Amino acid sequence: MTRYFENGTGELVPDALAGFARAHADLVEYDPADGYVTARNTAPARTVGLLSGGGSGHEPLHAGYVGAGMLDAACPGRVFASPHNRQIFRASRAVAGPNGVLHIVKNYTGDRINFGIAAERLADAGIACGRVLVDDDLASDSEDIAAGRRGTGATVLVEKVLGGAADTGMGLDGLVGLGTAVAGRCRTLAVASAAHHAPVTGEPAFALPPGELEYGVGIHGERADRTRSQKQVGVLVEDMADALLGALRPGPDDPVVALVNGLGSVTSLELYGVFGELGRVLDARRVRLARHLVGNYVTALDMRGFSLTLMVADRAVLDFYDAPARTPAWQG
Amino acid sequence: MTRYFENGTGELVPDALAGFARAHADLVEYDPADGYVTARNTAPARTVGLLSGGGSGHEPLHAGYVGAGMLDAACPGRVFASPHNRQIFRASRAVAGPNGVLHIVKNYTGDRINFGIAAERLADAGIACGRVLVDDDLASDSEDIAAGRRGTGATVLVEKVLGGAADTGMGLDGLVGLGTAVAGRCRTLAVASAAHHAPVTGEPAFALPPGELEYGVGIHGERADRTRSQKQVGVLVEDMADALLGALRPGPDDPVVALVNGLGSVTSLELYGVFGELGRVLDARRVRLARHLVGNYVTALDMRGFSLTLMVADRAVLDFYDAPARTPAWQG
Amino acid sequence: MTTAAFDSTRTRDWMRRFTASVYATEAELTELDQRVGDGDFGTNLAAGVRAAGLLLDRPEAPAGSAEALGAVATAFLDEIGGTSGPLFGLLFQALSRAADGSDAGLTTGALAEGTAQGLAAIRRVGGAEPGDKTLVDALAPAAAALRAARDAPPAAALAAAADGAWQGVRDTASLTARRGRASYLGERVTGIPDPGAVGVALLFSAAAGTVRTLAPHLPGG
Amino acid sequence: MTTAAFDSTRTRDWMRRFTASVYATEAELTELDQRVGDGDFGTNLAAGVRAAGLLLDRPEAPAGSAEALGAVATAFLDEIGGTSGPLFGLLFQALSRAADGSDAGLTTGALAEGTAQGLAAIRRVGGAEPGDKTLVDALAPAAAALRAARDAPPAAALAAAADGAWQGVRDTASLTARRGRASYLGERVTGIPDPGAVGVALLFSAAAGTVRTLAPHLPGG
Ligand SMILES: Nc1ncnc2c1ncn2[C@@H]1O[C@H](COP(=O)(O)OP(=O)(O)O)[C@@H](O)[C@H]1O
Ligand SMILES: Nc1ncnc2c1ncn2[C@@H]1O[C@H](COP(=O)(O)OP(=O)(O)O)[C@@H](O)[C@H]1O
Ligand SMILES: [Mg+2]
Ligand SMILES: [Mg+2]
Ligand SMILES: [Mg+2]
Ligand SMILES: [Mg+2]
Repeated sequence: MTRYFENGTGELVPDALAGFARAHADLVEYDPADGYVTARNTAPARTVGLLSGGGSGHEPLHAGYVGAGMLDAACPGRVFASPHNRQIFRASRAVAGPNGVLHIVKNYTGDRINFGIAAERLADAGIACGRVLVDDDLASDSEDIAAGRRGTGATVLVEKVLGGAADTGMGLDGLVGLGTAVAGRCRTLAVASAAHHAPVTGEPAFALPPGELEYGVGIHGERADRTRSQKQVGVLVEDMADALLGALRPGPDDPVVALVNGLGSVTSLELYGVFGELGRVLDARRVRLARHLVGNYVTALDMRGFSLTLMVADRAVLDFYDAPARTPAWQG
Repeated sequence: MTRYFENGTGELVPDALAGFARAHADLVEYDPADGYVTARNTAPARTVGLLSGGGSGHEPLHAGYVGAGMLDAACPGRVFASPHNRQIFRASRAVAGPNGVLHIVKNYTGDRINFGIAAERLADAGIACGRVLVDDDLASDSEDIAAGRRGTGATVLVEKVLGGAADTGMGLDGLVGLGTAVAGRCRTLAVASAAHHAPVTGEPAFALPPGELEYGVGIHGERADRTRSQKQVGVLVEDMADALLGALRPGPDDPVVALVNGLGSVTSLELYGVFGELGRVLDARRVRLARHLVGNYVTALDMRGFSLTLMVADRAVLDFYDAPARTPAWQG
Repeated sequence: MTTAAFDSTRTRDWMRRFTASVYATEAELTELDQRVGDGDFGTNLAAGVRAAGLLLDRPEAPAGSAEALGAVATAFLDEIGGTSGPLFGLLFQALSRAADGSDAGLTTGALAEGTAQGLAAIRRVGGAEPGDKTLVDALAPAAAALRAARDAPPAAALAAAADGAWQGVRDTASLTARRGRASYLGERVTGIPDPGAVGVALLFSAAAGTVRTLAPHLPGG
Repeated sequence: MTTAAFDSTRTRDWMRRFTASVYATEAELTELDQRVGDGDFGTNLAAGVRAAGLLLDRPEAPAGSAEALGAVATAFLDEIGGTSGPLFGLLFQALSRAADGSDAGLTTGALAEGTAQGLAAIRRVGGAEPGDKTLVDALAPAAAALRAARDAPPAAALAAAADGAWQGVRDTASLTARRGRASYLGERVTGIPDPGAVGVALLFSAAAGTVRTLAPHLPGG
């Protein structure tokens, strides 16, 4: 027994998914044999099934966003491990629409490989399949990282926008183009003041001296390339926001969507404090904060930290973002 | 700087409330001078203002439940410290309806005293004021505890039911009677596998050896009267559920509402696992699980633990529970 | 015997030293409340003396002892929550009233009367009895000592009250709690004194000087 | 030289020892991935050999070397996610195909051919080059050793491959990563070998025996 509440099998995921499916039986269905979750309802106009997935431990991502207006299916892997291709293949086959299925994939080698193999199998089975790659993490934006920027918090924004677009009947190519453009206009930066606890051992995944921050941490608890000393949250948020704005350079009329995201065990008091600071910085920089989210959307088990995501939108993207959705973790 | 993200003032609450008010400006308003939060919208039929409050650190309780269909005002105190009477008095005056104001109070000495003083002042000012005391915590149900059972997770259920009832135009006495009856049919039990971190020091509030559980912990991080060794979550949940059922003894036709509540840093994976186990136990005991909630509703900063609340309802209570509400933390 | 009364200067000095004692021991108080309660007592009491200081040190500051104690009472009652905030407020309110009601100002008699009234109010509002392991266990012996010292000057009477309060603090260590947050911990709190009681002892001690650390006053200290 | 081929029994023994090596070192592998990645490599690889064992040990278990390796490939490809699951699957698939395509079964030539094809597939799919601090850095020298040992019997050739792979593992320690999760940590991972490379070395070592602990094989060990 570790500090995790589990049955001693070391497998948190299948038990969680069974409970999740019972809790949200009006919205989702779970296939325990093939390990994927599908939506009970989807807009009649939708012609392309939307599917995402990745390692578990990031809840509510992805299964929490399965439902009307967002995903048709999610494939959760083991904790921090991408799903396997069979899971993705079968889920894709189950939810493909007349115009095929779209994979929303966070940019990690494992996810790319497994989704890639599944895509080959789908092509083989005559099912059209497209991919949108989410790669918003500013900390991994470096020439030295051949794998490219990681996908993190923006995933939920991309899923929401694509859900709204898919509900208008948009076809596969349109969705790939839209999703790729939207993902390209998102950047995220994450910090942590303490590591998550590894489920296997119950121990912190890395040691961080008090007063130090992991600046640019990954959602799997990959450490950043450096540690820096903790500052007042106002200063920290200003630094982070300026880095994001520097990469995105929104125009004065561009509507910006902000996501203040808890990575697990940061309190809601702190997240709202962070949002207050972010609002002040954006006001001072004359950025038009059009929409915002504050809460746990893309977590890293019980990591003590938060991420900031900014998305530069336009009228059409905002409309898709505002479209109704009803999923376990997104209502409105 | 501790591991908390803050501005070094040691005061998490005012910054959080300012950010909260901006984030939910469509739903709530915050009075920084008097430190309370009020709803922007309330049902026209409502004749009694509903107000709750208590120490902070339990978010989304209480401010997260301010809005149409639930609370008209919340008075958050400092972290773990009840609000002061002036705050309560002024907020009550601001939201009292033609039939007065109802205080929903968790049973702690500090809360009783401060709400009590405020009630005296309200009477003095000619404003009718009633009180519903929430005292659902089974662990403090003991002859040796003169203060009586603590109020914990059931608070959110009581607030929801009373919100629905108040929206029908029910008067003060009716609400007091209903709320008292509903609170009396709720019991909660909480466990923790690790303490929260004290904001002042950043250190764990108490030390718990690995593999040990605090069984019957309070939401302020008061330790339980005993520690017990951790069991498989299935066994643990069965023990807890049987203790709650033993105290409540629902009849076979009584609809039961269950709340699986995270205390802070327990993962959503675990909470859904717990819900799955709870569902199995209730099925086996032939308890009619009519409604359920899974998530962080009444937290204890970043405590690693969860609580189970059962409420024995009836048709009328379920209807009030099902009535529409729109608040920062409750939609539907 | 007007010489035997605390004038406004001495009352305010008393309050200033209480403030200094609270700041000096805030971490220790928090640590005590961490062990038997929820860890906020140090913060609550410090917030109280801070708010009181803001009222006492205004340019249009209150003139007499009664007014000074009244300002402290208002600060605690109006600005500080928790369990201890309003209870300390009730004590200061009673002391202020007693000073106001005594022709000679804040005499030993007024101190005894105010403390007794404060104790009664706290017991009415909080419902605690002696032996419940609360601040009542320090306040009751302090009130008794003040009554017994009726003929001594205020400084000596307050010193006796402080001795009684500290003895009360030490006695709380051996009690299990029936009231307050410590009551939830059963036998686990045996051996640890009640933080609220320490706060009361700090108040009476402050008439003679600032307390910089609790250790010498606690069991084993 | 059919005597020089691994028959089905020897192939299955090889896989069993690989399984045993993975279980024995699972915690060490996890710990390595904790330091340079996300801490799931031990779990992923163990899940792979467990799923493979279920296929290998069925009553209607596969008969020949090619079939046995094919079952392992299917387990990894169909059941195991992460980065390493499908990549190991590709390697086993290539080894199975080579055994199938060779008239004499799993000869040294077939092992060399399969490993080379597996390496090529892994590089195609994952895009890593030698020096990126991935399992490619163990697999490439293993493939080279097998090619060089063309005339040796399989056991000796696999021993040479294991030596090459472990050398590759040690070499990864001095690299910073360009691929995989370690690439996000910059200079911080210098000194720590790549866990996936260790997994490859465990595979080749298992032809000769079970590896119970990594320390002797790692830098400083
Ligand atoms: N019913 C009561 N009557 C008198 N004093 C009490 C009572 N309950 C608690 N106290 C005192 O309050 C102190 C704790 O104060 P504080 O930490 O501010 O309150 P809380 O318990 O609400 O966090 C305790 O140490 C005890 O002395
Ligand atoms: N692009 C790549 N090509 C080949 N191997 C890779 C690549 N990226 C990572 N790896 C290997 O995968 C190993 C990690 O596997 P695993 O922990 O299962 O995956 P993940 O990084 O997705 O958690 C690394 O140690 C490395 O050897
Ligand atoms: Mg992984
Ligand atoms: Mg408190
Ligand atoms: Mg306290
Ligand atoms: Mg890994």
